[in-house]
Amino acid sequence: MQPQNALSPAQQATAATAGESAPVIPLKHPVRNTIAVFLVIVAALAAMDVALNERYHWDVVADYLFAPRILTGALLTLVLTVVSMSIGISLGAALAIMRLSDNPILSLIARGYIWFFRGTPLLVQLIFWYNIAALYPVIALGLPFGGPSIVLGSANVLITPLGAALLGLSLNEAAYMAEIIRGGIGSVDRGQYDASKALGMSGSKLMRRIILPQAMRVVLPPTGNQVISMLKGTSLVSVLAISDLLYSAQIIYSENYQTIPLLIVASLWYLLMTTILSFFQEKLERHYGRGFDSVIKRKRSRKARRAK
Amino acid sequence: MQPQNALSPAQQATAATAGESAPVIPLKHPVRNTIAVFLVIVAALAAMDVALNERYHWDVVADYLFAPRILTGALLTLVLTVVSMSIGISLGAALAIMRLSDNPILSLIARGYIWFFRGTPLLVQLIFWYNIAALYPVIALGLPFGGPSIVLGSANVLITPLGAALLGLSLNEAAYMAEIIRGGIGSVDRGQYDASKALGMSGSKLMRRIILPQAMRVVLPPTGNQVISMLKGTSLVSVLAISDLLYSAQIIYSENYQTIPLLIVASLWYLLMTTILSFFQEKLERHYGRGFDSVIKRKRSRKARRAK
Amino acid sequence: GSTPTATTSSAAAGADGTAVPEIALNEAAVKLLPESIKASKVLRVGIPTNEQPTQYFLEGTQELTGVNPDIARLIGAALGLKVEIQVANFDSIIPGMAAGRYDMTVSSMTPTTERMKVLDFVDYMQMGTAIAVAKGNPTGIAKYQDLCGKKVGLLTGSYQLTVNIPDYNQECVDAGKPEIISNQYQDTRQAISALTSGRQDAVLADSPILGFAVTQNDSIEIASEYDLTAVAAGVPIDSGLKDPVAASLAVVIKSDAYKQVLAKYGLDTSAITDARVNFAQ
Amino acid sequence: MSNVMVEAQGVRKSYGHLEILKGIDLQVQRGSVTCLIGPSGSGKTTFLRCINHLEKINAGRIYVDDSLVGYTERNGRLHEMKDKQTAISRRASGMVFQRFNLFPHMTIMENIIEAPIQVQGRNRREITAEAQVLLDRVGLGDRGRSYPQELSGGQQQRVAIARALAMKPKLMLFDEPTSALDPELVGEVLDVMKDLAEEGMTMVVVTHELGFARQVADHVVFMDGGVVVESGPPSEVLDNPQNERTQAFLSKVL
Amino acid sequence: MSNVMVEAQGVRKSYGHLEILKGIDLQVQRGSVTCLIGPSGSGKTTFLRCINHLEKINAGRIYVDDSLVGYTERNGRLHEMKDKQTAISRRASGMVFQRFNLFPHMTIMENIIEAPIQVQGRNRREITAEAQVLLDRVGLGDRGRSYPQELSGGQQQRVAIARALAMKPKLMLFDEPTSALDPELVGEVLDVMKDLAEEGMTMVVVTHELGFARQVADHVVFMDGGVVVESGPPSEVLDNPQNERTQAFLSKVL
Ligand SMILES: Nc1ncnc2c1ncn2[C@@H]1O[C@H](COP(=O)(O)OP(=O)(O)OP(=O)(O)O)[C@@H](O)[C@H]1O
Ligand SMILES: Nc1ncnc2c1ncn2[C@@H]1O[C@H](COP(=O)(O)OP(=O)(O)OP(=O)(O)O)[C@@H](O)[C@H]1O
Ligand SMILES: [Mg+2]
Ligand SMILES: [Mg+2]
Repeated sequence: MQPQNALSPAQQATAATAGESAPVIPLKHPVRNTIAVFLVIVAALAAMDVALNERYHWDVVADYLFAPRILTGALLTLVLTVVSMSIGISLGAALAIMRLSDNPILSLIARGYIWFFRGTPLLVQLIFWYNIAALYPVIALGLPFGGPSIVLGSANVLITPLGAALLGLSLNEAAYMAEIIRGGIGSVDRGQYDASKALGMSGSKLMRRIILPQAMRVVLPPTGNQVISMLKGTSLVSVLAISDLLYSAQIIYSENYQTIPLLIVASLWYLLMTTILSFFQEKLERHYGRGFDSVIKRKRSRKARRAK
Repeated sequence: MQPQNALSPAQQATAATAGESAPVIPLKHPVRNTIAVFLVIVAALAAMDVALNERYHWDVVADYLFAPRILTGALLTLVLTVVSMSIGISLGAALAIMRLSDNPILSLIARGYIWFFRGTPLLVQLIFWYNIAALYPVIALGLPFGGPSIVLGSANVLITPLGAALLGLSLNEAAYMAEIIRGGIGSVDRGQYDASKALGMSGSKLMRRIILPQAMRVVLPPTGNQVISMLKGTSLVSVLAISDLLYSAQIIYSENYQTIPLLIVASLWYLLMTTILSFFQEKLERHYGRGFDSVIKRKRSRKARRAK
Repeated sequence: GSTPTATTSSAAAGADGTAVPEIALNEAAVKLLPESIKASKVLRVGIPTNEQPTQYFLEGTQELTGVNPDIARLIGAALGLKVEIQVANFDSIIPGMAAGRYDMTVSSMTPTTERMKVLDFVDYMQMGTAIAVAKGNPTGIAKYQDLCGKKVGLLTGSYQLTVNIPDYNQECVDAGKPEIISNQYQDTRQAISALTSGRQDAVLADSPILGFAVTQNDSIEIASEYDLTAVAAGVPIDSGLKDPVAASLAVVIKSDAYKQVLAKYGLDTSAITDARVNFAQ
Repeated sequence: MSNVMVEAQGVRKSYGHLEILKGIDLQVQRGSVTCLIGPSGSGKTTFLRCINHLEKINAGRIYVDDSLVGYTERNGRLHEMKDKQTAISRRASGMVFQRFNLFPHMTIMENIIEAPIQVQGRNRREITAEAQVLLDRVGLGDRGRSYPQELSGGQQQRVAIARALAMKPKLMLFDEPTSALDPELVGEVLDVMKDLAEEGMTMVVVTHELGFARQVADHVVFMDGGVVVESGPPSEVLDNPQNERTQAFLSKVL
Repeated sequence: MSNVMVEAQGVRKSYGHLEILKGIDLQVQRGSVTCLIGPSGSGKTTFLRCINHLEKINAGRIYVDDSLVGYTERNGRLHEMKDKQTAISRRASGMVFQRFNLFPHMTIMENIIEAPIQVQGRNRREITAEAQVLLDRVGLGDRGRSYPQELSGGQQQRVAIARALAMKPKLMLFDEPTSALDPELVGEVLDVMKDLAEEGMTMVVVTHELGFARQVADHVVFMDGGVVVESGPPSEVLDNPQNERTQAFLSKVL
């Protein structure tokens, strides 16, 4: 054992302030801050330039910002995105679970689906669905090999452009979402399966209550990406002569040659939608991040504490 | 205490086989298997139909599969994808780390970048970069507010169509990759930071050696999605008069009206690229999944064991 | 060549809606119609959008107007059929014809042997080729022979790109000059904006389109206009529509209504006198 | 109903080429407390997981509450059970894991009431009240709204115990239930377990605390290298071990 | 160089509104072994994390090896340290976590040699040989190529100890280093720690095993509710506690 009565230099140095705490000076980051300030100035200058540069024709932008055709296009973009993403996410979750299933046939089917739909251009899929009548003029439900069947009607009548667009976008999206959700499920600790199984849970309940909520944390950021890509990707459906936001802008500038101002109009709407979406994404991330002490959450709480 | 000599019924029932193990009959899944077999049959029929249906014009497909224009387009698609993804991933990682940084200014800049580039259509970005000459005819490095500057040259000369395409694709991709990588970093357990800090690691070493390799597992599936989207998204650069794979096919069918066969040609190439890519993705996932006992890995080892 | 006065004509179209002048029913042609069309009394016509003045949406509506839709309406009237115009992207028109979505397309297609493997064609008017340059013609282009070694913007898949340019290049090489540097764009306006921003020296495209563009954009001008070639309506091979469409067009192009329609879009010089069937250019 | 709750016959389990359990035979009487002791890596956790069919065994049989675990027997052949059936049969037993495995996305209270509501379909209000009693019993009555990450190691362990008890199982499997507890809490948990034993609960406890085993166990099983080396009442195994390996192990104890 | 290795002065730490440490004063002599004991949730882990600056303290000061932890002092004011500097100062101490926190993506061997190579820039061959000796010492010489997930709890804990020792720190912080170990291994780890103490290593050990504390500690600190209730040599604190709370705590021990 060491003698207990030796006074350490630390003790001597701080004898005066011992017991109460000295004022703490937070760390300064001179280089980092200089760079940051520089970047902020550059951004401000760029914004000013954009606002003042007459080549952007802000008057034309203002004229068209709420033009009925633009609003209709924006609405269609929203509808296509919401419907296709909803179907895409549900189907994607099912595919992800199939792909991770024990049944090799189910897993193979999911793999095949993902391979095929990720592997072919969306344009091709859209044209295929729209023109499926060329291949199967009549859509019928029935037994194969000449068994009885119910004719549902002509494919050209059943599959409207909008229907083909929704079909194409949803089925394509499902393949991408399946990969994202698979990654999310894979990130959940094995112990969580053990614990819920030991409590008598199984199958879909285990997935829905324990695994998927934990996977959400990891699934959300790439899903946000997908939704935003979808918002903008809907313009591909112009191949089916459906005018989404961007395509409406294109039609207008093909008439009046005001390309840049109309692209700005479309961009402003996209930025608005992206902003709203990011807001909800952040809310969801916070919701599903509760209980996880990851860096993302720590930052927030540290800031919150600082704010007090 | 309970009496130790009571013979349980279980013991009685298996007295004959006790000590050695009875043959085990694996679980059968009649419904699941029936559905699976049905789906496989449907897929096989569809494949047969596609192969035999003369509307697909397989002869034309064969003619154009290795046409020089298609091959050039495929090569360009590959180059654009590889270069833009490489830049996008590196820049995205930097942005993700910035966004999670303690410095509020850095974090704000990253947020702003991600917001802006995810929020505007790629088409607009591409047109902007390509036509930057219309806005800023001369590119110069210099001080703002009329300070001295070095003229680098005419924007039209400096920014070739290919340059504009690469610039647009990379900067846009970085915003999406930043979100994916941020999600991945967030999925790493806090204990890992503690442990590596306690071992004296910090900053980039901690990120590079401990956090990012563990984030990779979660980052890979959505990144695979992004690469595949990029493969196909390059056709947007046709707006800059660059012919990637899909656009090359479009040019050819605008000459000979053989739309379907040429779309099949493009799809076959995309499928090939996607297949190769998925193969590497799976290899990487296995590599970065080592040591993690997630469902994904368990499946594999269970299968491996079964195969023995 | 012709200089369409598209601004006024488009305004006129706006005033008249999409109605076309009256034309008499052509009994002989009606007899040739396939049974399915006779029964439905509808002619579905696929037309792409976004190229003024050949086809474009009436300001603020989803009604398609322009010379192509109007010709389609004339053909329909002559055949006693209700014309249903379906707007579609070019990428889906040909597959759509194969799928039976459209019976016919009237979209300024130039018939070529290659294309006749897929569609039957009946000529309905002729269009020229024009060269647009920046205002003041800084590179001094007066005729297509001056394009050698210049940067020229073209529409993807256009007749100019696929037929003219290879020929011109041959002439350039024969004359010991460098080949044309051709750049293709998905629509003509993109080529025109490249011309405006100084990336191209000239744009080579259909004369109606460039003529219209000049009226909209005062930083470019037409340097030359020449080479009138026929454009044709397309119907699927074996659909049985080739003969009735040919028969009705033969009469339509002789009618007053035809001349009125062309005049409406400033295309008087585009009239033809012989509706040839499957005549490759 | 026999008076044997758990019966293992020649249980073998391998990971790849590595054989972890090399033929385990064991009987656990109803209402008794059996302690599994043995050196690290001897397969105690693995065996506990087999009892709950969290691991498929490679040979042998395990009976819990007179029914075969994970299989049904027809005509002398074993048929693998469906996941759903296995899940139902697991409800008879509760398990406390060495690493707790609390659900990080749920509060402490939600962790406890999740399975009773979802699996047993019980009334939320009723089970919440019961859960509060359980939490009070393990000294965490005021922490129901915290998330697992906000608790210390010992607090998490106690939540894990409460979570398993909320299912009112017939059999409890504990994997080192006191490893993260301080001596005071060990005493409390011990009291909880004694109560449970009096209520007729059967328990299998993996533990390193021999003092704990001595106090609470009816039966002590010493495992080493994947086999049961010695078993019997604590007075025999702990105080008068016959086997050399057991003697060596116990001699090291402080 | 004073003979005090760790010195804590009025250390306070809160999470949000919850104050966990309410003014801790403590001195740890060089080459001594200090055991922190106390009930679950009393702040032992939190205090250990503060010593290593894994948590920022809200008030007070901590000195390790005569230098202020996490701050530099200039003109009587405390300036926050840069991450890099903090990292360098942390190299003087090693830490074994309650939940081990092994790097799951690295093999056992890689776990151990990672920091010496990356942080101390040591030669890979040399440190691999040393790591093998360490692994042999904790009885895992043949598991160098396994991944942490493939080890039992006790095995993981021993790897965590080997990983911290490979950095040859002057001060070792142990958070319940024996909680997942069987009695035999506790003896072995104890031997390792005794060796370390003889080599002059200073150690702060949070533990629930009083037998362990009695054997190994020079100094025992009893914490409760975020304050140090009693401290002194084990003979005093453990066998002859003065404080009521300490007496109550110790009386519960089996
Ligand atoms: N997934 C796995 N793959 C390979 N080996 C494994 C795996 N899981 C466990 N093992 C090995 O099985 C052996 C027994 O492990 P188990 O966890 O049952 O030990 P234990 O008796 O509970 O030990 P402890 O007291 O340390 O918890 C150990 O040697 C361990 O390394
Ligand atoms: N991130 C956090 N947020 C809120 N409270 C926390 C957090 N981390 C710890 N606590 C609380 O701080 C208190 C002390 O925790 P600590 O882990 O230091 O206890 P301990 O003495 O190590 O206990 P044990 O012996 O059980 O490990 C506990 O009541 C715990 O609930
Ligand atoms: Mg264990
Ligand atoms: Mg603790």
